[in-house]
Amino acid sequence: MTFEIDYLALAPELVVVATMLIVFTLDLVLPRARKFWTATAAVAGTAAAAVPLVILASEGTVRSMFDGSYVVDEFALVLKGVFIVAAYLVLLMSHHYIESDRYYQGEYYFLLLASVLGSLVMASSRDLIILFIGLELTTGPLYLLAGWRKGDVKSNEASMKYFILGVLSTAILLYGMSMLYGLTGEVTFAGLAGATAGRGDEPAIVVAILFLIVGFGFKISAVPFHFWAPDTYEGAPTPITAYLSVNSKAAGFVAMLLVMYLALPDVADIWAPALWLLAAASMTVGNLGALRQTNIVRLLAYSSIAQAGFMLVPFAAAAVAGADLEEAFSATVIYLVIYAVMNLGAFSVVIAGARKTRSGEIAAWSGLGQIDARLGVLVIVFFFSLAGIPPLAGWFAKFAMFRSVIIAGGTSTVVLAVIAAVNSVIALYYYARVVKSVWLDDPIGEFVSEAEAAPAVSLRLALLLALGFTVVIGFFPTIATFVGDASRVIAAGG
Amino acid sequence: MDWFETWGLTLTVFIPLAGALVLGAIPRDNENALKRLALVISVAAFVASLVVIGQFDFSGAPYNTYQFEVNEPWIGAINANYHVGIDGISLPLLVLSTFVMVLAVIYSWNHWEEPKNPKSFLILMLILATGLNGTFVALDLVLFFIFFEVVLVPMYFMIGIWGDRSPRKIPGFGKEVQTRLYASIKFFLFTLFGSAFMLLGFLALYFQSGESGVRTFDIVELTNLGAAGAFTGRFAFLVFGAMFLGFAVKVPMWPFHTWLPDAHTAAPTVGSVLLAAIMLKLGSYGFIRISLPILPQEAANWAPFIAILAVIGIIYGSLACLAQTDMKRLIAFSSVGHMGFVMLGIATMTDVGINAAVIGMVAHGLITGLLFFLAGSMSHRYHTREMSRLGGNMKLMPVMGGILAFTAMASLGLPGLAGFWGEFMSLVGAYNPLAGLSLGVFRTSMVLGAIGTVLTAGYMLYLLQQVNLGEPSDEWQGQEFRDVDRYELTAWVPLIVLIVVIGFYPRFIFSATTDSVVSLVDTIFNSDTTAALTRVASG
Amino acid sequence: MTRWLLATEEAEHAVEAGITGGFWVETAGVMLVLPLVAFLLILAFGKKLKNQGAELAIGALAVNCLWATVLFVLNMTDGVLATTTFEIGRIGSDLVFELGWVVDGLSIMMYFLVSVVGLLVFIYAVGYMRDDVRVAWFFAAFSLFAGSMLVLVGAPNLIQLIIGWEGVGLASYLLIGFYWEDMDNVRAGNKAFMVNKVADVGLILGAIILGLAVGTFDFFAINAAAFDHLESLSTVAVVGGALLFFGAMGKSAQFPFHIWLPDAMAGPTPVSALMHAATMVTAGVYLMGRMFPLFEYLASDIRPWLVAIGAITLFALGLLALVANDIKKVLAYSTVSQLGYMMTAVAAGGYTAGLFHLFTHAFFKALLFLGAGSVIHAVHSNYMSDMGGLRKQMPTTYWTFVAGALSLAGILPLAGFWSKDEILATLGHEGYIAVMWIAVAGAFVTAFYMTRAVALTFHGEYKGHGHPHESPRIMTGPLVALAIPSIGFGLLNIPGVALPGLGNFTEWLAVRVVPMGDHHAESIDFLLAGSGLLAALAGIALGWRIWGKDRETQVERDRFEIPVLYPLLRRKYYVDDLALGMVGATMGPVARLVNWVNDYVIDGLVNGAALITKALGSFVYGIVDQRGVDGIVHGLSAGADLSGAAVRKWQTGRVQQYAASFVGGALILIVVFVFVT
Amino acid sequence: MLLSQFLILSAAIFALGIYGLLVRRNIVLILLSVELMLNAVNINLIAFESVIRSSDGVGQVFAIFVITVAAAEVGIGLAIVLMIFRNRKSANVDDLSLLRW
Amino acid sequence: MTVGDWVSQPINWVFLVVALSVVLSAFRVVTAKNLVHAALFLVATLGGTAVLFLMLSAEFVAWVLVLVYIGAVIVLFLFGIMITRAPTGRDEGLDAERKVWPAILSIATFVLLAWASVEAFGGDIVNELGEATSTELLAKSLLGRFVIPFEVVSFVLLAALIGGITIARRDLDPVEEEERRAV
Repeated sequence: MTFEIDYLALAPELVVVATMLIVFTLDLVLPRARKFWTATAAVAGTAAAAVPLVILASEGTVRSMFDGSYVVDEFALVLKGVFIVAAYLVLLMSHHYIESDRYYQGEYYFLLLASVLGSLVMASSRDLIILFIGLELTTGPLYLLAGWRKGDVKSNEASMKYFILGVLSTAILLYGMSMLYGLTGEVTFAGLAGATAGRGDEPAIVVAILFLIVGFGFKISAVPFHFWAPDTYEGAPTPITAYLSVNSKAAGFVAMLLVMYLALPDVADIWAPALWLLAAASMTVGNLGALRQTNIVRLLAYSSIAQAGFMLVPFAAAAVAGADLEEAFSATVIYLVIYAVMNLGAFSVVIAGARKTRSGEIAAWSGLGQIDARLGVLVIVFFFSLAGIPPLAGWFAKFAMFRSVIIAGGTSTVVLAVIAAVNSVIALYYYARVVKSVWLDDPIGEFVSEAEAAPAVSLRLALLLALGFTVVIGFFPTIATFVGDASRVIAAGG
Repeated sequence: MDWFETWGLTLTVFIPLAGALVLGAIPRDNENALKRLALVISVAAFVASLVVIGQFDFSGAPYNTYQFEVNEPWIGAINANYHVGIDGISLPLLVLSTFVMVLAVIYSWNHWEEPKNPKSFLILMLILATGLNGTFVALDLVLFFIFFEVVLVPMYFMIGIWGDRSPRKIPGFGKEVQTRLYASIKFFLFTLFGSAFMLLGFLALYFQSGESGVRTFDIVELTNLGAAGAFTGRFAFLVFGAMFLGFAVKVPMWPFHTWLPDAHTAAPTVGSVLLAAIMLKLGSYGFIRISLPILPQEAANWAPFIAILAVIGIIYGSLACLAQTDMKRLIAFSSVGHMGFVMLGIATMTDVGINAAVIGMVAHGLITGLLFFLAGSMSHRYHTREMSRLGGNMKLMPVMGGILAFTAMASLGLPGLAGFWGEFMSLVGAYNPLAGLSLGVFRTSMVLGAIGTVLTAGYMLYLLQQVNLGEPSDEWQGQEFRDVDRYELTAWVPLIVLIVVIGFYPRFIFSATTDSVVSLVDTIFNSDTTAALTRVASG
Repeated sequence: MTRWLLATEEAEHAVEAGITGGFWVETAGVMLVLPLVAFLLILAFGKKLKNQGAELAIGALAVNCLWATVLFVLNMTDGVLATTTFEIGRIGSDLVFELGWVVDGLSIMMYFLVSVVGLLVFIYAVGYMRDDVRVAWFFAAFSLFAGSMLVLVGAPNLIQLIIGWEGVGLASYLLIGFYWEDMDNVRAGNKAFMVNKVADVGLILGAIILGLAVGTFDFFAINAAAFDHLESLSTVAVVGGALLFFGAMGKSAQFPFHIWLPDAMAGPTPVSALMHAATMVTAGVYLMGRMFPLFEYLASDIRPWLVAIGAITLFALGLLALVANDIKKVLAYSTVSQLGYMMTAVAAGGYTAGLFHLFTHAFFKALLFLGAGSVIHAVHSNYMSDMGGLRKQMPTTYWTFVAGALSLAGILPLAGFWSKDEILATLGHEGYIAVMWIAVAGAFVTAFYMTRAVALTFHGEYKGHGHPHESPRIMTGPLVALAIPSIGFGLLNIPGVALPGLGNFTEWLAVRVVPMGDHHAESIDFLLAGSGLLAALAGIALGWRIWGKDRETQVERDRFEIPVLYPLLRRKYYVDDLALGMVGATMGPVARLVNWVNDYVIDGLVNGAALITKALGSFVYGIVDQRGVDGIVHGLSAGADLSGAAVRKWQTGRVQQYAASFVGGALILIVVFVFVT
Repeated sequence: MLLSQFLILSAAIFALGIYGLLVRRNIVLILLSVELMLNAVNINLIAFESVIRSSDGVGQVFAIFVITVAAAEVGIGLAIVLMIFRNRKSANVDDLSLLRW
Repeated sequence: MTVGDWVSQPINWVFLVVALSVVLSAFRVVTAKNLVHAALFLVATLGGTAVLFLMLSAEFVAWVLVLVYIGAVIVLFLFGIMITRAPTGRDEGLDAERKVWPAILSIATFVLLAWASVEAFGGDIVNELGEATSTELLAKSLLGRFVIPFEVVSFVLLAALIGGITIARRDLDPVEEEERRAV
């Protein structure tokens, strides 16, 4: 049979590819002094990739290729949008960061874009193989990027840990996939959905599914597969940490949701409780772990573990309660979107603050607010948003999460809801601790002078965008809900 | 001006927020401009609320109807609307809030705790104002929740930045912590803990409301459903419990009160004034506006429990007061007792009781607010709040001493002053609670509550004796103390006047509240005073 | 008899029409407001005025006197009965709060009393307080005192009564603690306030119960309900009545609430005069009179108890006056015991008797206090051991004081005799024979200690320092003015005798909406009257025998001892175990036990209670609150912290341990799901 | 031939891979272990394919992809090893535990 | 299919031999005390696997395995080992001291997986040496249905390549760079 390729549907990916090649060639031709053009190109390219997205979104038809193994529906578009925007912010963050130290800019952006490409592909994949390849492309470059600060042993260690656990998880994931294939003879989600129906009692199926969950659990750094996260986050270059905590986490989520929701809907009684446990464990462990952290990046690492837990909650709850998964779906996506924005904001603040304090230690940030009020306010906005304090975007994420849980109903979900509630209080404690040292404590160390610590234009832009999103969504969550609703349109393909 | 019908409340709520933004644009060092502008803004909000009174239709309030209602779609997906409106119950509280805010601005004119920075302080105050006003007019659970939460952040910073910098040994904690830091985070966590569960409760209601039509967060619709008995059984129990946590922490009811003394003691004067005068009311208001109407049957089940907690609060708070050495802390604990009376009134679920609660809230707002003003000004002059070191204040600052004495009398519920009605009427309510509620519990609580008034008198006299009377201790000898200055006077006199007016003419409040309350009680608990009054007293 | 029926008709008509009696009645409310206005004005401008605001206070009361007298006369000629109220708030349609004023026999009597006595005391005070501290404040508080009392007696309903009631309490607190630089005075003030507050609990609860039972707090309504035995009321009448009486005990210093009264002497003497005569202490009796129908028709079962308390008060506490050296204390205890008389009477059913005694007592007690004040003013000491032989230096004071003393002792034909006789008669008629004889004994005691007081103060040689001389006119004037009613007012209510065309006190007092249905003698019971008089004379004779004759210094003579009795008396507060104590002399152990009880229980009532509460307070706060409730919170947070530490421990940084828990986690998951679920 | 015999074999190799991954200290050796695990996966896929015989040889295609990715990962891994070695003069994982709680 | 039948098929004996060698060499891979040996044992394992593939009529994959792995990857490994100057002789320090838990874990894994597989596919028969899957078919599906992953995986390799180089190369200090420019 023949497969015709729908180039418009692939346009975003193609744009990114093109950008990669441009960046790469630029890097070859440009002298070191001019290398920053590569950054500009990367940023521009990413922005450009958004255009076809908008076009596709505007016509809103579901495009399906290769008998449904590659689908561009609203869900895919929304997620691609998230990936693109997040990537855009990360690039903005990276710009100055990478430039200031003599890293390999061209390669850096090339790899970053490769990872983005992977996530884009994955969002459309309706087939285990494409999913797997996409996932690999998403994470592969990151192993290297995590170690980008070559001279810094911490960075090396970060990448090494990430890599080893990464490949381990990949192996397990693959084993699970192979089992699935063997059991069903199918790799497309549609096919799997049909073939797995009602086979929830076979041990092999259980093993396969749980192996998949383990694989994804690593990507979203869910407890107990989270150990790499704090170390890697701390060691990796901060923009990469941001990228890890947002894009690759989101990618993991997308993969997991796709597989569970499209490929294994009828065996939910296996994966639902597993997700339930993962969610509860991640929230609790993540938050408790964050309580005592003294390094702000590390704190954010743990917080992102906890946040992953929160994100899992709706899906787990709904599935456990056997309720309509659509609500959960949109809730999770809403959470994902909001989380992406505010977390990136938080990391941008961390970068800016670190420039000012020359340290990632929370203690060193004491009294920052009194020296640089603007930065201080940003700290308040993003960290309280993460804590879910209205009227900052974060509240709606939590709100949507609780909402879908309650709607799911059932005892186990109520329990989960209570766990989540208690955790959100614990979370406030450590987020507030950062705000506290920034505003409530008196300055101890002296700060870098205004002039040289002034955040680069690109970073300012990133901060501005994140701030805008965080506040506006906070007041008019309809924007977020729109995304959530759009993401409900998800085609099984096939 | 019928445009005001639609815009009135929105203005009242958001003028301060807008003002805060404007203030942000003014340079930090231009203090006068900042203060003037802040004053103008708060006055504007106050005026707006006065106009609301002016156009408010006092002629009877049918059950569950609101005036100045605005209902615009807000978050379509979850069917949450920007629904604001006002009725006799919320009207006094709204005005109280805007009113006290003005006084607070006036007072802070020349009272800046360290580290000064008036700009941030005023901005926070204005944001706070928006949160407070908003909570009183919100008719949509989500909206209510937002405003309810928004209040936290400014107060957190007020306490945390301008709060008491002295270190304090916390029992159960290893090292000493700075009072303000400890208090602020404690306040924050407590309230958030409560409201997290409150939110769960709201969502559960939302979900359940889907059973009978479209899911909604609208308080009005939910109230109708509640009256129609849509929420009952274990569901109602859980939901009420969840919301109870949220509100009880805010009130605060025993045993969720422990954040209060710390917060009050640590907070800067204006902070504790706003905290006591308005913020505590959010909780009790929540009970009246949300818990009771939406879950009437369940409320009836919880009522005795609430009453018991309330009475414990009354006795407990008063006893705790007797043990205090810190003037401000004493006043803080007195709040626990007074709010106990409010909650007792609510628990009776009679129109008498609920009216008592509302007037009690207003009175407590005025009186305790004034007390905190005084405490602030004194520690401003004496640089201590230790009552053992104070004394003979009457000699050093006659006017301030006099005002303190007056306020103390008002606070101990002297008939003829505002404080009396809340206490007295909640006792009245407790004697004949809603038909079907355990008379035993409520009458016992009535007696205990009455005994509580004695204790209240006890610690208030103790306060006066310690602070006002006797000879000034030697350390103050020969020092010049500036008696009440004109900013303080402008801030306090209105309060004093109101306290007296309400004391002799409670109709000032009742004329607004009673219709709404009665219609509420009649419809939901289908009981009315005649029943309550003529029911054979011995039950 | 016919009179009150007429009154009742008038009443109904009055209540419907709202008002009768023309201008003076319609505007009677002025009396309630004026002093309060004066209070505010003096607070505001007092210091600037020539007499520190005294003129305002006096002016206000003078106007009141006008009104009160007119009303009094109107009431004598043809009963005036009206109520004027206006709403201050309502809950729904049923529960209405009103303020206003009542004009009927009882209230008019009180208006008159408060205004006249008040006025005289005020005038006197101008002299007494000259060149004292805070004069303006004194008169302000004084006006508040009188004003609150008027609000109280004018109250048409329990709410306003409570307002006035607490107002009086507040004013007394302010005035007792007038010299607040001295902590003892402050404590005295606190004590008075707290004791009253405790009693007020009774009043408030009683008010609530009765009010809710009837559906309104209106006196007329409640009494009417009592009159026609409204079912919902009759079920609670006893409880409500008891609670009200509990409240009355506080204000009227009935045993064991008397403890605040002697300390209340800490205030300036005029305060004591007012407090003991017209305002404050009479409030309790007034309340009993106001609610008389309740006790008459519904709550009569509890009467014996009330009478008993009254009896204890009148006799046992009267004895205390014997051992007091402070002249004001002597008078204070005599007041307590006289209040005992009144309570006993009202409780026993002697509406007229009790209130008539209140009426007369007000005058001569005020007179006595002012006289004492003038003496103290002269010798700068409260102690009789610093006085003596003053009758030459201060004749006016002396004679007026004697008049008051005789009247108090109940000597024919002074006012005191008639009112006390009426009480004895009532007691006899209502069948409280034992109590009646106690009352007679009380008369003896009264006469005895008054004689002692007079003798020690005015006879013998002067034992103090300096050269005392008569007080200025402004002080003696009121004395004279008060002497007249103290002597003459008995005539207003001679049993069976009616003033031509005016009737008598009984009838004036009976002008109420609801018939009082009390008994009062139509003729003098000469036996009883005689025995009372005899007891009094005996008291005087004995007293004179001991202190009167003018030989060596009286100091030694004051060593006069009655074996068992006096030692007990000297331990002032323990009077209430007097009777037991006498037995105790014969059977020691019992006595000691009882003494112990009194030592730690009765006295504990206030001082102890305060301490205990305080201790309790520090317990609740220190242990329960800070450790317990808060401790839990801290515990939780600490727990979270620890587990947080645990989580961190797990993060060893060794990648292979991570991998291990990675695989381990996976396996556990699988095992759980394959084999468990 | 039974399908399960291949599966058991692959399970064994997979398990051995895990063992190696957990015990080995030298990063290169850890990489070798990972290769074992991936190889196990391949055996699975091929074995299944030989039973399923899907229309377009999905199993084998999958296997090919796995092999490719494995190769790529080896490249990445070795690069990291080199980098670490350059900084630390050692390729032992135990020496790398700066980052912890 | 009983044990008897199974034994009676000669192919199974072949399998047994190959499988044992594979497992054994795999075991040595994770236990060998010598880095180079370990690498070589991996070669053995993979070779055995290739044979199995052939038995499973997957010729193409088998050859891919041989070429890619034995041809390239192993060489890569050996280079790695050499560059990191790891001792090529015996080295006791290669393993962690604690082997118990890893052993337990891996055995558990084995048992679990084996059990699950047998549960699922107990009786399924592999038709021995059926005609090999034609390379053409694979090519078609690789460039047809699976063209997207095929393209994407090339990026994985490219990224690995570029990134690998960047990470692994020794950074030049500015001076050297100047020289480099000059040249």
